[in-house]
Amino acid sequence: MVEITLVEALNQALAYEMQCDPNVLVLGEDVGINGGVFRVTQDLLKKFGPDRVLDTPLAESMIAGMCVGMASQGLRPVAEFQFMGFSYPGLDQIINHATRLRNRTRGRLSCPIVYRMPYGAGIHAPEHHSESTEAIYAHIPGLRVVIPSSPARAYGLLLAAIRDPDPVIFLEPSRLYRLVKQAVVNDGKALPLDRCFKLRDGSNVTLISWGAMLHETLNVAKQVAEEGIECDVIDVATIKPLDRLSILTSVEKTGRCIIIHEAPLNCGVGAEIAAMLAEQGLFFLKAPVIRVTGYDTVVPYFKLEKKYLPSESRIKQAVYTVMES
Amino acid sequence: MVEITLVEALNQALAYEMQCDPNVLVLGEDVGINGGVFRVTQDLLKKFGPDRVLDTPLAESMIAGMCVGMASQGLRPVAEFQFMGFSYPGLDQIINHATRLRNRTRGRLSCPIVYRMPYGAGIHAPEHHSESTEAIYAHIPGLRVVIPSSPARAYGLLLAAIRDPDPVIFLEPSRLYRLVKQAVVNDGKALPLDRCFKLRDGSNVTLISWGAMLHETLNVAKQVAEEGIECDVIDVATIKPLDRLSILTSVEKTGRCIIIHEAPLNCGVGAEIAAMLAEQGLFFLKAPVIRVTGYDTVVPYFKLEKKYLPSESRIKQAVYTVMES
Amino acid sequence: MIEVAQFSIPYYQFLDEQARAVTSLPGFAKQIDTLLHFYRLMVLIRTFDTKAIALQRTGKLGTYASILGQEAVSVGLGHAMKPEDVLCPAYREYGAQIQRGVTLSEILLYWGGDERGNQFQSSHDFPMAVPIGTQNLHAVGVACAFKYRKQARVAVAACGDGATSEGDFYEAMNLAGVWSLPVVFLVSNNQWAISVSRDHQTRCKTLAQKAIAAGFEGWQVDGNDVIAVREKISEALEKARGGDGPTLIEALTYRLSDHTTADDANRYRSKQALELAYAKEPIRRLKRYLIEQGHWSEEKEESLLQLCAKEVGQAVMDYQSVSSVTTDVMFDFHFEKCPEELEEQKAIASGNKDG
Amino acid sequence: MIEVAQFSIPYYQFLDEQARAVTSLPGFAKQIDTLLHFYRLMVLIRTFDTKAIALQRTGKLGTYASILGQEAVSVGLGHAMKPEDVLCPAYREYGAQIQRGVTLSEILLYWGGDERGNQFQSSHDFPMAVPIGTQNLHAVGVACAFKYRKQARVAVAACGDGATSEGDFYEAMNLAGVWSLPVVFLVSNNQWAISVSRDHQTRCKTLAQKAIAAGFEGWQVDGNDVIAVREKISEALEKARGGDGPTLIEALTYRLSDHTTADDANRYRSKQALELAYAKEPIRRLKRYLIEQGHWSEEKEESLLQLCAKEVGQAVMDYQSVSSVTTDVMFDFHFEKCPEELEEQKAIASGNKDG
Ligand SMILES: Cc1ncc(C[n+]2csc(CCOP(=O)(O)OP(=O)(O)O)c2C)c(N)n1
Ligand SMILES: Cc1ncc(C[n+]2csc(CCOP(=O)(O)OP(=O)(O)O)c2C)c(N)n1
Ligand SMILES: [Mg+2]
Ligand SMILES: [Mg+2]
Repeated sequence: MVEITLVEALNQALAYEMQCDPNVLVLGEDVGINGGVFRVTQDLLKKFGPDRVLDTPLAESMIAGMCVGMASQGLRPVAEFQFMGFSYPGLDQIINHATRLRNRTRGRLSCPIVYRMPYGAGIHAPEHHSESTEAIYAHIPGLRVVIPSSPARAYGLLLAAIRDPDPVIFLEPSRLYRLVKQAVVNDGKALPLDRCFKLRDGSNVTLISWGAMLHETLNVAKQVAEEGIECDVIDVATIKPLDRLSILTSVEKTGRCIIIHEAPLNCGVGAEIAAMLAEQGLFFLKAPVIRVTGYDTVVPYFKLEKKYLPSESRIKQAVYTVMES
Repeated sequence: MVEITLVEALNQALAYEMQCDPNVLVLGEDVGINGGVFRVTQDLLKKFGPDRVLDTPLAESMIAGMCVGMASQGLRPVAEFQFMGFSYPGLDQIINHATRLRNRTRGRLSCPIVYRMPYGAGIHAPEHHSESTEAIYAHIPGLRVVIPSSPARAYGLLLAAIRDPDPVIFLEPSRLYRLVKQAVVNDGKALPLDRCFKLRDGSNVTLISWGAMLHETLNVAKQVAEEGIECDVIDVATIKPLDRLSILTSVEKTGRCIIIHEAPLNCGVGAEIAAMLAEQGLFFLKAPVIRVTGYDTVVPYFKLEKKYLPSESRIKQAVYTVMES
Repeated sequence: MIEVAQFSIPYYQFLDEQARAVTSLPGFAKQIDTLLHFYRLMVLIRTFDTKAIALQRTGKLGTYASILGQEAVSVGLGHAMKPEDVLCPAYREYGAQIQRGVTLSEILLYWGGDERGNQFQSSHDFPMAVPIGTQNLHAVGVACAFKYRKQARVAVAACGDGATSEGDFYEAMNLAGVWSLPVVFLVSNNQWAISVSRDHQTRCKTLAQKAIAAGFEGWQVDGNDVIAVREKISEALEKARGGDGPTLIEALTYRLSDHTTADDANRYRSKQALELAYAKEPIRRLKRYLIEQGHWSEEKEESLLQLCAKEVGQAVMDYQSVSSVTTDVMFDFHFEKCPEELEEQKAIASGNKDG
Repeated sequence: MIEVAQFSIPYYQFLDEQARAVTSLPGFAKQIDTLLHFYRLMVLIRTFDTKAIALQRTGKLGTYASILGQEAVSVGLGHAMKPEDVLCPAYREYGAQIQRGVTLSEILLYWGGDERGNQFQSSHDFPMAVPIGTQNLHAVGVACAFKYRKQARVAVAACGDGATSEGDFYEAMNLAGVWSLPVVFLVSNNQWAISVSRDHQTRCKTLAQKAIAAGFEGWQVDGNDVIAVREKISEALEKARGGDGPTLIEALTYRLSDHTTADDANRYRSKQALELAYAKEPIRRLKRYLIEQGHWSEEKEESLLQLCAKEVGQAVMDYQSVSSVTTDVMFDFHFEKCPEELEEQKAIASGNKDG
């Protein structure tokens, strides 16, 4: 079986579902003839034609809001925001309408929409191309927020997101788009949208992360294993709703928990996980929880972006710290 | 000294600072002749004229973005979003520009802006008039987020916000606008923007809240005091940056902490406080932290809004629960 | 210098302020039954409006947005649309809504703080949109679906003059233009956005001309002339239905009431302006025309008012006898399948006795 | 039906594609030194552009947005503005920026991923705006400040054709119109927004007509004719300065390069379209005019190219010899006074050795 990148896996999932379901439409800026600035929608225009692959004018509130109208008629729009940093003009339509239409009409109208966007730092891009504001989306009632971290999970989770009857924010770690290749069976099998993935088993420390930071997290787990520290590594994947049980089970076992994300610390999704532990896992904890995160600053221009991202040494240091307690 | 409402206190602070500083301008929808839909800007047009009290067209991104331009020229715009639920079209300008201009230009241009808005449920209003999404703002680097809970604090904190050299989100609990009156000295004295306020002293449980929920929180503290449970009650007031020291000091003393907010639980500001305790206060905690919050749903239409808001009985139940550990 | 583009904005009126036909009436308006139908609907809506305000004043309804003065726009709109079209309204289109299956009691439920007011037992339209201007984008999305499915249906976005300042309004029009979508944008220019007058909202001579920015036609109609409203909206609908793209219609009318029951227009609106506006209002105009044509009388009026009062009374009773709700409904409609964490919260809410 | 409003859009050109004066030139253009100045600036910018792309290709610069083909718009703009005016540009206005105190090495620093590129040692303008269209609102805010202080200054917002689809563009224009603000909106219509062509962006015949939606004038100019650009922007600036409000200027030009160095225009743009566009490009046109007027020669060209190469070479050296930064700068400029929590994080960052 050929190994494919995360970009290709997303492309396959889109093509698969468009093939199966004529209600699935792809839209966004440059998604058509250009195939998306990262090529996630490559060749979809050729395969499915301009009625189903729509190059929109440059307006994100429009993209977000027209999806609500489309979805209310039973279509399943998969919209792309070109970068997470450009998704904010769409927030109003997402918060005030996409997430509410079903509830507001007591189920009469609904919004099976996927809002896709590349996110995260580390690709040497200009300002606004390195955002990680998943916490904003995760706080909004009525949304699911999903982040794949491998080609196979990208494939299965995107299929699940498209098939989900409600709005899903689908965040694609741009740093991973072409970083790793993996064999992915193009069989249309979706993955669950409410489960974490265990990427490594260990009994000493639980490392929790998502998206591109799993790369560093797994590296650290490997490194400390050589020193005899065994890590449970959890890819949260769906950060909302959170699979609390998997997290609690792991922390009950290890008694130690480190949460790693590249978004700023303050009110990040790491806070929710740590809070959940303070509420439901307090008596398992042998050591204070540690969050290793981006700083509470904007992501600096790319000269310093690597200094912004949580480094392996910061993660490793956290492992040593919790092991000392 | 006459006692005044929170609305009147805000109005006095605005008038005071406009009097002192010709760079302070007030703008927003209906802030002029109408004096704001809650009358916070009442009579300012009469006192300071249409050059300084600007009724804008109906466009929130515009309100947010024009402030950036004004502020870059040394003005100090105090903008009103009519309700928090209508502030979202302004998020893009706030996230991508207001919070970044100083950093982006290495200090050359800056944004001394106050974005005011009523927030919170409980006033029997239509949909979108009951939002509590302070966590979204608190997650954004470069912002200060301030919430007064009494006329005196409203006065002092708004003055501080206007004088602050950087952007401040100023959230006004609409439920408190006219609920209580208090004597406020109109002396232009600001309150600090990085300190909690201790509203009640007690050694058994720390109750942490902000905004309108302090009303119920204080009631519960009073009620349980009669049963011999003494609560430390903290008004966080500035939810970003968080006064961690005051919170830790209190929890170190009591060993028990309950956080009360009306925003949804998931990734709310309560998560940040609980996470901070899991990191820095773990060994003080005699009982799991409890968050008593709004549900992870949109605020229902007003027939049920009281059922949405954390009730005194839910808070009281939490007190009993932590006291049992 | 050469001129590379020219535009003009037409204005349409059939019945002037004195109820005189200023030009020959369109076909439908020659059938007196149609005009009587319009008249009855407008009076029904006004009766309802008065009652709703009374309910609010006596604590039996929440904040309510009055349609007083704008009945012709709304009734004309509702009559022009076909059942299979989709309406994305703001919160002042009761006249259209009731012709499209929404009941008066649902409207009361909505303002009574109950989501069941949007459940619409017999309408597939969007509920009222509160965030100003946002529904324009829903309408273009709906229109996209119609176009994709090659259905001969049209989406209508209705908004106010204030809404024309919001980015969403322009973004929606721009998309509708470039994709030639089957959509009609209707602006009820009632001269006010709460306290901000039309002239403080924009420097445009007409709001209709905003369509020029999107490359399609904008028309101005006398929004107090129900015939003009009905005729031009029909025309725009059929144009859209036939694949000839969108139209923006500005209906000139006046908000004779406060913005909502939470507002006091005396703070910002002169008595004189109000008087002038009352002289142009739509019900009186049509009544005068009908009387002059020999089709209406004070007797008929009397019995119509009784009928309307009865119908509104029934709606109020339906509204007040609606079943009570439990806290479960806060959770049951958020997702098709309620996530675990919400199920837990649902249990907490239903166990919570106070609040 | 009566017509209630009429509009038209003028188009201005002085030098046509064959470098023929199609009408009598404005005063400044009769001074050959001014035209030579324009020419030198355009060539400098093009030299810089070529170099920047080369730097990117060799890994010495990040993603870079080329100005190839749009030099006339930018140079004309920069020349028309007064020093006390404020420019709120997008990311393709190097020709204006360098006339307003921004150095070539600052522009390189910016694309080199260093915020010091926005620090502007000798300009008070806004830095480049990346989120499309957002700067239009900054310009109206700046204009508000000028108006409030009764200063005879003008704010200029420069954006692309794609930006005219964003709500912010319209919201800014609407405010500028209704408050009659001293602001000029300049749209560099280079026919593309990445892969989306002008005709897929909007159905408007001209982008200039979008001003009609805000109640003020829109003009179209030949953006490859630096004389037209300079003349009409000056006129709009003086109009604004004199208190007569905003103008929208659409400059018709063409993006001869890829969107940025991260793009490959061959995926979506035909060779033929590019060839046609090259025939109209601004530098060749002015050169031909200067030669025909006897003011330019290949010798002069040769020495100009050498001068430009030297100046650009110096900028590259300045760029490459900039002092290195520590992680402290991530924290030091966020707030005037760094909050405690950030101080702690600053210490963590500076102690962190890898990453
Ligand atoms: C985005 C947004 N901002 C502010 C408000 C508050 N608000 C409610 S109605 C209104 C005025 C609307 O004016 P217009 O569009 O003319 O409609 P009208 O009320 O006159 O029918 C405002 C500002 C809102 N609902 N939504
Ligand atoms: C709000 C926003 N959405 C998307 C992008 C990504 N993007 C960068 S440039 C561009 C096209 C801009 O086109 P135009 O306004 O014509 O300017 P040009 O690049 O042609 O100069 C897009 C979509 C962005 N920077 N900002
Ligand atoms: Mg209005
Ligand atoms: Mg362009």
